[in-house]
Amino acid sequence: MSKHVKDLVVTAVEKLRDDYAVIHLHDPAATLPEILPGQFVEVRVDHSPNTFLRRPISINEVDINKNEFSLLVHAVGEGTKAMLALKPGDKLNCLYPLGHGFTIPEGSGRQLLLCGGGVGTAPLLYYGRRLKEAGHEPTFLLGGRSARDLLQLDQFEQYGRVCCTTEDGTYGEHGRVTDHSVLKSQTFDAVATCGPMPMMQAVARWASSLNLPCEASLENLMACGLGACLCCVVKTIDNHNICVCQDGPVFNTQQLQWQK
Amino acid sequence: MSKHVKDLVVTAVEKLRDDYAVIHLHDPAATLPEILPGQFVEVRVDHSPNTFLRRPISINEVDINKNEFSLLVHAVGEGTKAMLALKPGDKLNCLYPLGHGFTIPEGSGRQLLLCGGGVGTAPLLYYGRRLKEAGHEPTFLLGGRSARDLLQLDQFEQYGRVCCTTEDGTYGEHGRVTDHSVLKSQTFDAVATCGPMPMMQAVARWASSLNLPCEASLENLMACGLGACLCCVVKTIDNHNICVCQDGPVFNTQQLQWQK
Amino acid sequence: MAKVNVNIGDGLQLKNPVLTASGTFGYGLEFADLIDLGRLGGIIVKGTTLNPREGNDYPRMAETPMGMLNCVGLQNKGAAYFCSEIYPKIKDLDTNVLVNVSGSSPEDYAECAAMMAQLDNIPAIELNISCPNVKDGGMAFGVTCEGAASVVKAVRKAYNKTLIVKLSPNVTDIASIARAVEDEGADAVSLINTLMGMHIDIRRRRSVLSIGTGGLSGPAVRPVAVRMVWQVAHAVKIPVIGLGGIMTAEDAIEFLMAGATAIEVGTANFIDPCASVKIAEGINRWLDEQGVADVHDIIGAAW
Amino acid sequence: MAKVNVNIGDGLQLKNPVLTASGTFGYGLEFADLIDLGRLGGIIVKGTTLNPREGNDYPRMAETPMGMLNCVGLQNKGAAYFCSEIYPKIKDLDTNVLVNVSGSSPEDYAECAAMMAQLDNIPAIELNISCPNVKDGGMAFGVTCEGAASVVKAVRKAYNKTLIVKLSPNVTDIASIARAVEDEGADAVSLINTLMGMHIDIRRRRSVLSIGTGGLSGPAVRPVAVRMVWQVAHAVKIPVIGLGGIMTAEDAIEFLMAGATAIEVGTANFIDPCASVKIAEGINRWLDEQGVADVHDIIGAAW
Repeated sequence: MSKHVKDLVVTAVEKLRDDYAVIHLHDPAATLPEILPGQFVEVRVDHSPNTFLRRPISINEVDINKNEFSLLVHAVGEGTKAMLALKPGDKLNCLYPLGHGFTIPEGSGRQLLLCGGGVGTAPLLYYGRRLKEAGHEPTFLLGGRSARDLLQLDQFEQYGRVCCTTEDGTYGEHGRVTDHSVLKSQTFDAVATCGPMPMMQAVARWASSLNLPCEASLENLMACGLGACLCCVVKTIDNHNICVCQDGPVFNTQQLQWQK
Repeated sequence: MSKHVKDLVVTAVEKLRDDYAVIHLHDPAATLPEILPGQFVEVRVDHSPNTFLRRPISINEVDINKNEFSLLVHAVGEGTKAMLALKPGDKLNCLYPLGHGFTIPEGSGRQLLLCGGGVGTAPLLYYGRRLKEAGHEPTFLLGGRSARDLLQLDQFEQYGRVCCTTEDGTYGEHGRVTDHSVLKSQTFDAVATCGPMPMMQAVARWASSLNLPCEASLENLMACGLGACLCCVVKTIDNHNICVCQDGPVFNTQQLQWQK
Repeated sequence: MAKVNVNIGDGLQLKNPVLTASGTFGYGLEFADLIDLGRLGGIIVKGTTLNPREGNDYPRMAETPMGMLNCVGLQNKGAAYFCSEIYPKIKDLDTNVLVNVSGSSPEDYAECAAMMAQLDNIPAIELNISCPNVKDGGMAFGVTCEGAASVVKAVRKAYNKTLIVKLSPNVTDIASIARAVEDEGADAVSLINTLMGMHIDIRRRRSVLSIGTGGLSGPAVRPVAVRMVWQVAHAVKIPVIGLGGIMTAEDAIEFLMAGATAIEVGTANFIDPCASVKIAEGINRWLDEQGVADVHDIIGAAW
Repeated sequence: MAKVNVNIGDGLQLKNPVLTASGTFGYGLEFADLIDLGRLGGIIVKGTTLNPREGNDYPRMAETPMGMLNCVGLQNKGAAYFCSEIYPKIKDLDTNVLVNVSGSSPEDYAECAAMMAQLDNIPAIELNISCPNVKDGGMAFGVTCEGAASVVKAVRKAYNKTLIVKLSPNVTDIASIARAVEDEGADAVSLINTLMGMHIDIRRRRSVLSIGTGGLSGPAVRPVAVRMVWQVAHAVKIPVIGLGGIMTAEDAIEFLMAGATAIEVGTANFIDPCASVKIAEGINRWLDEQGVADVHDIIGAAW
């Protein structure tokens, strides 16, 4: 799976909210390489004087027919704000696909729980579709502070059951993802999670308590995305530092110290 | 004449050539202060990562009725290129009006020769209009490498006779401004010049040989535009360093060492 | 409204921690059209020497990535001119007016400082032992403990008001130099002066600046400045005044949290002449938003 | 086509003056998908120590204006692992492979260097006496002439191929340190390593980096790097390798004109993984456009 760095063409910027958008990127010149769910892109943001480094953004969906993929971007800093100001036809320099993805189990009919929060739901959409296409049955458990934080629900519903929690009770069950009744009412073969660290840790603890394999996708600060700068490290249970960009971003949570 | 710093609104960007444009700036909130011909603006260019300092740009024209002034901008670096990409409705942070202007003689009927080259012709347009309105008779002597370098000729023609030279002979007389026949065929009471340093020096030498007062507008590298940083200095004949931004940009050339 | 006044030694009360840096704000009057000088903690007027100096030849500046180089070289009309011509115009400003003093020998510095001591409305001077742009402009003093101590010792005898010493970052161990000037009786240190740099115009195959090298300032140097303020604030007991690439209130707060009691706004004045006042207001607003009652509560908060 | 090959000492021939800086390019293999490594003068693989090191805790980086801070802290699997596991994979690359060697005592450095001397296809090492991110990582050696000389002396006895010494910019007088390592037999010096800096997260009221301070790199530091290359190139006779914020061919040419014989591309590799090759091509193109027949004709051209 070779890496590429090139200017992709923005074909659409779908605003989901004032501060969230899905940016569709097309390669007009060559067929996109194989992209696995959970992999990410390092985006170079020009015209933003305070944005020096690339921004790692996980891949939200891939459309082979259109030869494009999309990124779900939350405008929090100057770099991501500049990305939300992109217009169709603009170019965006991308380094992709990076890292290792989520596991798609052998066989079929596996029940997988995909837990996401915030912009961390992004890779779960593509992962869910790939799971469904492989004959598995993903359940999406998506959490937010409020109803407006739950994004792309109609798209998730195409691929499996969608359960939601909100901290203010404005949508789905009241509470956090680990409070949701589906955790008791349904049994799962494996768990995947992406979102805020406390959420992922809670999900991993719950999975561990049931001896379920659990994969988490981490979002450490990083520079190169290629395993060269060694900035994005996470500690393994045997006390080694490994790179989120290259050894992850998806890890079996049993591998990591932070689960404890 | 107090100074202001504020976001002005771009009302039009008239492209004169690929790399030249007249940018019209309007103050929607307050009446523009009095602006003298030869004064300049320090423009802050956002969204240009390599443009840290403001860019000094001389004022091309003032339209009191529209409460706007205009800048003739030559896109040579990233800052000026970013300015040419402005669209009507965009804001541009400006510090203005700065420096001292050209002299408008007492009385009326004076014959003034205004010699310009390149983007240095910019302040001569507004100066020419003000001279004409004061009852004087400006003659414009404009030089360029080629016909395409001569800008705004139709506007200059409204205010006085326009004489041109080109180095390749494609428009006006062949040669440099100081070769033009008008210097012999007509007599002048005073001279003003703005443009490349060798041109201004040649004009000043010619004026000096006829004992004509000559004013030149300088374009030194500067930071603050307010006389604080002391970066834009020029040497006087008595060997002092004075600021182009505050003591100029218009100087009587007899004051300066570079004339020699 | 949070309390934002701070003291530098016994003799200098600032209504807020924001000063303007020497050489970036003229004599303050250049900015009077644009901002209310009374909203600043103080202004530090441009480097003054005993005798007039013409400074270096043009070009004196170059733009660099998020910064600028300058080699002005202490152009000023001398201490006597300052006292007779400038001081009367600025002595009644509604803010503290400090003078930055440079020299080429300890005696020089002391004589110039003694003249400033006579001016009632100048509560403090900032001793520039770190100008990188003139051969005899103090950086030779500022890069060794002995040199720095010798200047402070001479000036301390001649000057009994608040004495701030501006330190050079072009050194291996800025903390030990800070301790050396503290030991000689300095009331405060300010840092950083500019980092020595160079920019070559490859088309002309020569340095852009007339004297080759210049001093680098602006946001580019801010991480170095924050680190040095942190190191010096841990090393001395006297107040530290932080500067180096402060453009916003958030940047200023970073220096306060590193251990600075006050800050100076320098190059930002060239980008936005209102920067200093906006920073003073922004500090206030930030403290209020965070529920911090007194700016002292965040000084050194990151230790 | 201009001649662009340069030699560093007798033992290192570069097909062009572009090297990749240690710690920014992994072992080169990480970039092999994206660029043709054969178009580089050489690659300097990441800092290697005698024994394995885990480096510092996360977070290890912070973005700053036109730059970044890092405090990786020499994470590597040790010299033996490098020799047995990495070297076989990179020894036949169509470019020079150099190893950056770090240590915590002269003996340490020498032992690690001796292991590298056994590797036929490693023509040179770069001695890192300037890592600001580990207490025992060499910066203590790199900031005094005596310390720097002691390491070079020990290594010179154990290593007879091309020895490059990477200098710290966090010093008062980098030229004298360069002379000290030249006197002990270094074949070349490379500079600058990172400037020590800090960035405070004001919301969390603490330094962003796990160990407080880190090393600043990127365009922000380029003016300081050019100035130091200029100073060192005037002070020593051995070749100088310049680095610090080189993003484009024009930046690289600035260092060559300041007196560098070759350059290293560092942080730029993070922004554009193709930067090093683009810079090598860009130097060639610029020389051709300017009618310069040999890159040596512009080395020191701004003196």
